[in-house]
Amino acid sequence: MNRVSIKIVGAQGQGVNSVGEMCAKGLKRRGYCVFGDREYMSLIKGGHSSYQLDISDTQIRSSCSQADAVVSFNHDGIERNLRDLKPGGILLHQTLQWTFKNPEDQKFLEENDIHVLYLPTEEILRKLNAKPILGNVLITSVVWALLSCFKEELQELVREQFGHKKDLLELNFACIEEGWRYRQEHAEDLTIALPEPDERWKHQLLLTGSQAMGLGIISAGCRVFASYPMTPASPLMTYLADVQKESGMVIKQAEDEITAVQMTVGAMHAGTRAATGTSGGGYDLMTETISLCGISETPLVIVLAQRPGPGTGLPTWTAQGDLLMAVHCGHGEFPRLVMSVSDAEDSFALMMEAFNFAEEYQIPVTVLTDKHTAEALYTVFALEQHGAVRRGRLVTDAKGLSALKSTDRYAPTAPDGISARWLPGSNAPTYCAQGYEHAADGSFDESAANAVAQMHKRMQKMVTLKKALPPPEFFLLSDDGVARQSDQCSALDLLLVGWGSTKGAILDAMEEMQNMRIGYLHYTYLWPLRTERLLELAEQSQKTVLIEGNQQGQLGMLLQQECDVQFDQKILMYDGRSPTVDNIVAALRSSFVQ
Amino acid sequence: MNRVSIKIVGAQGQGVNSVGEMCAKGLKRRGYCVFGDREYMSLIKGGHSSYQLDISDTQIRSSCSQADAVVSFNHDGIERNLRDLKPGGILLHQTLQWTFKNPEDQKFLEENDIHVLYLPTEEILRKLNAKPILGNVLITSVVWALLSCFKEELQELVREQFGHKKDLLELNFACIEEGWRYRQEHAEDLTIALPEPDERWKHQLLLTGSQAMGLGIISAGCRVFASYPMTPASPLMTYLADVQKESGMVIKQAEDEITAVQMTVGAMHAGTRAATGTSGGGYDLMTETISLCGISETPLVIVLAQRPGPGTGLPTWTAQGDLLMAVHCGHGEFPRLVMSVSDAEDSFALMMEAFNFAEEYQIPVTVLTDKHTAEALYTVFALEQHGAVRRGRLVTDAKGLSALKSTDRYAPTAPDGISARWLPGSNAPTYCAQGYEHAADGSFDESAANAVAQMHKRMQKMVTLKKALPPPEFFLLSDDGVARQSDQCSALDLLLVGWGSTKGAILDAMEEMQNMRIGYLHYTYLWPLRTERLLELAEQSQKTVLIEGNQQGQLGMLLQQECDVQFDQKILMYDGRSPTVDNIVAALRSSFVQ
Amino acid sequence: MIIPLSANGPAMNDYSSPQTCTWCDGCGNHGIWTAIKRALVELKLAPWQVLLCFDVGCHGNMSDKLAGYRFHGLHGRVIPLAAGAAIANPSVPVIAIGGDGASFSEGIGHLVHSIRSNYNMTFVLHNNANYGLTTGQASALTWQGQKMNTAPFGMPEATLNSMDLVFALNPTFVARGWSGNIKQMTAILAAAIQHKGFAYVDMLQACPTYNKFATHEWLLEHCYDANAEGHDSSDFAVARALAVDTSQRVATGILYQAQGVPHFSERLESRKGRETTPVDEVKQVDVAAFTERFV
Amino acid sequence: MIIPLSANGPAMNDYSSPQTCTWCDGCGNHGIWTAIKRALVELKLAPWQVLLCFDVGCHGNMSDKLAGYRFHGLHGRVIPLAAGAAIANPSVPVIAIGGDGASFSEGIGHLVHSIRSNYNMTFVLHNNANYGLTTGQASALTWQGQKMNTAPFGMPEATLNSMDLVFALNPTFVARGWSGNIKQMTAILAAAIQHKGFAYVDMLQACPTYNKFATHEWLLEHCYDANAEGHDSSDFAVARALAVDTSQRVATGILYQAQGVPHFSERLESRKGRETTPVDEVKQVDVAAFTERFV
Ligand SMILES: Cc1ncc(C[n+]2csc(CCOP(=O)(O)OP(=O)(O)O)c2C)c(N)n1
Ligand SMILES: Cc1ncc(C[n+]2csc(CCOP(=O)(O)OP(=O)(O)O)c2C)c(N)n1
Ligand code: SF4
Ligand code: SF4
Ligand SMILES: [Mg+2]
Ligand SMILES: [Mg+2]
Repeated sequence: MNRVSIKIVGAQGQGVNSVGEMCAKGLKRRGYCVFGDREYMSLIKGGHSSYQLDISDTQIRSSCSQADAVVSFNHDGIERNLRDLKPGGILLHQTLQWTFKNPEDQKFLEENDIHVLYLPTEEILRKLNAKPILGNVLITSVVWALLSCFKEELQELVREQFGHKKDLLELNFACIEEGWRYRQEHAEDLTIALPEPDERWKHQLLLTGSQAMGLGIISAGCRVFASYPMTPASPLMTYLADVQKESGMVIKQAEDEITAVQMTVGAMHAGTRAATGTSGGGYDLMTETISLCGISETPLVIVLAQRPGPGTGLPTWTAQGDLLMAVHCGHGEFPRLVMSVSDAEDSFALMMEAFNFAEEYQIPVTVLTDKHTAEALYTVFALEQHGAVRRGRLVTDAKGLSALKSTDRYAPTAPDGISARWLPGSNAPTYCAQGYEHAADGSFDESAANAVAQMHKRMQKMVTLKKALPPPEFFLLSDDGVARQSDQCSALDLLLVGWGSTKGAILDAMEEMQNMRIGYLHYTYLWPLRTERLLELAEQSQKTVLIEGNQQGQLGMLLQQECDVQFDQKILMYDGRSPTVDNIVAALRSSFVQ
Repeated sequence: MNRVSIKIVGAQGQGVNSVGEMCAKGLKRRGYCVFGDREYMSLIKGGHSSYQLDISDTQIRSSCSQADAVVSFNHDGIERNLRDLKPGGILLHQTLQWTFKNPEDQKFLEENDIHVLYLPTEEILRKLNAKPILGNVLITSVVWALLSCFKEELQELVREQFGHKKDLLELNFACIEEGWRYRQEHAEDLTIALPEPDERWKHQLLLTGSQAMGLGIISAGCRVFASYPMTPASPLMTYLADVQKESGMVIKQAEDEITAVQMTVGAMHAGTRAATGTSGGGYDLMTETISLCGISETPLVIVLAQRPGPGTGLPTWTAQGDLLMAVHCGHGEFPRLVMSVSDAEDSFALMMEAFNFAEEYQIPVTVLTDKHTAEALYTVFALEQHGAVRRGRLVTDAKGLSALKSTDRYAPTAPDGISARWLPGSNAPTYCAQGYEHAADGSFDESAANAVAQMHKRMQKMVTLKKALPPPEFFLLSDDGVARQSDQCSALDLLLVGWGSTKGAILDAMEEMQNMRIGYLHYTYLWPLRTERLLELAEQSQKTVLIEGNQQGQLGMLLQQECDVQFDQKILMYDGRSPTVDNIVAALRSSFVQ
Repeated sequence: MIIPLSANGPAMNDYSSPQTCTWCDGCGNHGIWTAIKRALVELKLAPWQVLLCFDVGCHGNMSDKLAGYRFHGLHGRVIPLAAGAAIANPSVPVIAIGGDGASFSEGIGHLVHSIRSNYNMTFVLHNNANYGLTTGQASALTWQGQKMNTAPFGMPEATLNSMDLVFALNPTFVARGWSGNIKQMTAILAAAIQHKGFAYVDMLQACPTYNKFATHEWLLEHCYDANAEGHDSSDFAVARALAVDTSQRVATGILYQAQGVPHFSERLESRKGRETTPVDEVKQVDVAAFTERFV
Repeated sequence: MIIPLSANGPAMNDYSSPQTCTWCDGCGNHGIWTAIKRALVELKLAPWQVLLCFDVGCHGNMSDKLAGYRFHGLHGRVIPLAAGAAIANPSVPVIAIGGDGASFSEGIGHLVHSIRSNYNMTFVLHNNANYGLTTGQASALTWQGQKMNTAPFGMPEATLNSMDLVFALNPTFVARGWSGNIKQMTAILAAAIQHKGFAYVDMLQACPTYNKFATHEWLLEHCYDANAEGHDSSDFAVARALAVDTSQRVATGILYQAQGVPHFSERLESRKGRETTPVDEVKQVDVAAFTERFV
């Protein structure tokens, strides 16, 4: 694996993201697979933040915890992120006359052969008579030069952004020149060595999980999105709001989460596709409505973007701690689907499935994502919609409508538990979508026999759904890297099991562990939970390892409940940080050795 | 077992409850153990309702599904409840010239030798020039006479109620006479045969689970109760509101459930004992606050009175369907206690424990009850408070306060996870009760190391708590009936496992199954879940049976997750009805035979 | 609302249901129920052309006592539920029905924001000034000093002046009826359903079981038809004063109506110029046009 | 509030915290933060004598930037949290601090009901007319037509007139300050904390990062001290008119105060004649007196 990592750090608002995004775009266009990871604090300006780019000619899906270069906007970053550098790495900073107060730091520099470069940004900008914001291009230019990329590529990027403002463009070009000159004068023989670029990346997309999910929502034919701002779900709403004129969607910033989810239910009931998004705290407030949809059999799609809880927790960090909540929340017993995305690609593709399952089974669907997926920058092959719109037993044609009876709505006789659904405004017998226990037409019915019959009807949908769900995906390490494998495989040294955004680091880690028979079983559909494939694979594996981003090993708990699997090891991460390839490798190595 | 069952039925508002309560009180005072069960619909007047009294000289804890007498206020009840009668039973009704439209019903009467008595209530009242409401006393009098009780006992009851209103008292007495005369004239040789009364019941208390819980809350030193009306939690608030002058408690009918729980948290934080109560839908709305208390480490006590869901479900019926929700609701991972009452006695006694655990462990505590427990009428031995107030690491003395540092509040060094707590207004260093992840004094801390340290601190409380919790209670059937057993027992034919209000019917059922070695393991503390005793007992049992009032077997799911027990049979009830002794017996017999 | 006018509209019995009413004798819900059906019939709307959304409360027990597409949702949440439907399908008139407990306590935020959002829908408040279905607790609109369930000494909070609150939010339609006057309620409801925007209809409702203060008799005595007395419903200040002050008489009728204020969906830039409804538009969308900026 | 008067009260630095402020440069939270500390010092309240409750938002980042007992709860829920504490311990002054998003959207029901309940506490609204912490979305108090995060064409809902809403609820104390005038804010807060009942304090707060309309400069130009101009804060109607109309100038100061209205705890029959607080009363209670009626 030829991976290069550059970490740009500084105070929030200083330009960290802007430099990160510019470099990312340029590098992808050059022919690299780029993975970008943002870290920042729960405040608006001044908090420490970072933007790390991992760059490779082959596919990568996660960050490495050690960087080849750290680019720091402020002195704080120099101290904080010094130890993120690999031996021989480059520290590029802009703090005049910096010296390390801590002798340990100085020692670290020397022992690890770190190259320190001071870029006199202020001075250069003053000379050019340019505003501080231009510093971003200057820094990018130095990085670009260190990467031995072409100046023209950077100029092209800048032209795209500022081409319509001539003076600004010229100033930007001047900054690029200065950056180039700085490198020549101060670091001519320093380079951040990239592998050869690979054409195939050039035309791929570079986007965040939230943007990909937004596109998935648009692609799935969703026409209404109602939500209340909450990190890390907000970027999804912001994206959908930004493109609303093109998409024609109704974007409603509701006054609270209950409004958001109720509007979504109302819109779904009326017959459009609608969705809402939130994080854990807002999701709690939606759980009563989820339960309502269980009994009224109204399709519902909720995106739950996880962050570390409980309470307000760590709002701008990542976690996979809400799985059991999503599975068991909401009073009473009712069918539901809980599924999880894991990267930009499936953030796009799975939204269609979420709506399809919601409509086919007339159930609430929770789509889990997390801060890591929502805000990381992925290089993905052109988003292709493999699914098609499936709306299940929705009756819209005149013939079908004319054959309906009110009692078809909740007919408990449906063997798979799924009864006909039709929409207000359809010329057909009417019914009551009922939140109380009800007879087949939605009328009140408090009898014991009916309660049992309707419970069976509804819970039968879980049985049907479980059979219809794709099994967990299996990835196997071979000489060509990691690949999806649908047929059986032979004996394994290590079987990894996980879900959600840890997938990226797990797959990357597997590729670092050539010469081992490692497989990864990835759960996209989490409730109902299919266990056959796991049991088969576990049977053939020397050792099974559960990997999750939570403290309890929540998927493990569910699996134990459903099929009594025992894991030999659990790698559980709950410090709020995105999982990194090298940390997973280290944990797995220890596991293998044990 | 000498059990007599009388079922009073009619439209809501007709007087069913009034007759039921009067009979219950009189019979208890006579020397019987009385168990009363109310059924009614989710509307105010006119819906079909019933009040069944089961009466015995020995202890009973549940209803029987077949009655010795049905007393019907209206013709609807005659038809609906005819088949609840045992062979040879009495049907007392007040509908002029009633004939069964359904020939099957007529046949049922004859085949089962049912005695039909028509009481011309209207006519008698007209004669006495009495208002319709007096009919209640008239009917009670007939029942009383049929039970061969003393007229004076009834007169005494009536005097207690109307003694201060002389004319009314006289009219009541006249009704009693008429009732007596009716029985002499029309049913002289009919009796509902009661066993000999037993002195020991005379001075016991007759009260509902809600009233007992209210007393438990008062007894535990709770001073603030904030709640929003929701069946079947409302009777608890109504009771506490009714006695507020005597108790001096602050009773707040909040504007919604979130307000109720937040006020409770605020009051607990300030240092009093406070609680709230709700049902499933309202609880959903409280879950965000439960999660908050997980991280702020604020003690919290919520009573969750279950009814069948999902959605609005069957608001006036019973269920045990919210266990998994209570265990896993609320975003993020945090310590909590979920426990359940099962009858009036422990509805009283366990509230002290709920507050104690909440304060000792500084965690949210959910106390499960259900419609059955909340509204059933229990005969209980004088309520005795065995527990004492325990407030854990709460520091209130001047010396203790003066030794405190702000960083003691959330010190992650506490080996059991429990750190010192002290109250606003205490002369001591201050801290921030913090809903974000925090350092030891409640300041913000977004570092990875701190996130891990605080998660460990909090989750350690679950470990400590699990060890401190009493194990599940074991009841064993012996020749003297069912009794709690704390030491080991020998081999069993049947081990029953359950929780909550099904206990009553289970224990009663065991007493019907003499000559069998049956034990019942009753889980009061449901999360964290202790499994040692279960595993030991299951080992020694021929057969294990899970009994729950839900569809999934939720306790079973938790047990499977925690200890991989397999049940040979599951008796799962989810029709909304209170569990009855004979239904449990039948299910167990079938289980034993299988 | 786009209300299809057809010569032969439905009859009252097209709205009837096999279920019998379960309200108490003398309950004002009976009258409101009749008026709702009548208004729909008068507007020539067939049951399949409307959506009625119900909150949880005594009023919600109406949900199976009439025909029409219906949704009986959660306590306190009927307004956003109905608003979502109204946004999704502007060609189906949406009527939300809720109680005073639901609307001024549990769900007051929704009421406030729906008025400022001016969703195109009708909201009918069954205002019996108490929590009927949960057996007579005080609501925010219960009169001071009334002994209620859980408030044996009267509620300690002050009664909320609902009309002052509503008018503080710049409503576009405010009416008040009372459960004893079916004819007037019918007229109010017909106007409300035809209003473009959020129509707030306060129906003072007798609840003989738990409301011993604003009884049928009291309402009969105090309510008068302000429109009949010449009230100009286009004057905001006059309407507000009339609505707020109920110390002597209670003004009923259409108290305020603003014409020509765009409703929520009309204010959306994203929907400008679209002829279809969100319900019509569900189909797979090619995202190629959106992905260019990510290359 | 029972405010213990001691000759040697605390000094400003008793309220200081080792944590440094994290607000943006020029953020109005700095000024409000200073005024809060000053008001407490002026009232001679030591940090251990007060409870400050914080909502979630930029303002909530104050929770570790000063001393005092503090509770940083959930978004939108600070008012009932604080009210619960105020009820439980009437001898500790309780101050709730929340944003306009929290108070007029997520938690508007709590605000409405706390005014009618007249809890004995102070509520300080950090009114920056947007959702600061979630990066600049529109709140109900954002001006019409402003381009905000998720509202790139301005919000489709109408701006809510917060003061009209507050006055519709019969408040007992209403004041308005602005983040540039620390002296006036200090005086307002001191009066609010001393008020018996629910004190509503609207602090117009500059948010240079996201609020580009009601900027520090705009506020400086438009705000004036109404009390200095002789406004009589005991006149409800005058106060309301002054508070509601901000089209020309923005009146600040103590706009309205009703004296002698009993607060929530004083209205409770169950607490009449009790000298202790609920916090003092936690002990096991013998229920014998309660069980007689069940025999
Ligand atoms: C979340 C939730 N909380 C509480 C309830 C219980 N509940 C049902 S109806 C009702 C109040 C009814 O009052 P109102 O809205 O005025 O309707 P009314 O019965 O008077 O018509 C309440 C509190 C519920 N169903 N859901
Ligand atoms: C239940 C819930 N929903 C949403 C959020 C996300 N959130 C945090 S602060 C905030 C709004 C902040 O606006 P405001 O209350 O005006 O405070 P400001 O930051 O402007 O001071 C939101 C929506 C949350 N923390 N909890
Ligand atoms: S309780 Fe009141 S509102 Fe409910 S049905 Fe009876 S009279 Fe009507
Ligand atoms: S975003 Fe606004 S309110 Fe928040 S800290 Fe920055 S300036 Fe202050
Ligand atoms: Mg009502
Ligand atoms: Mg704000």
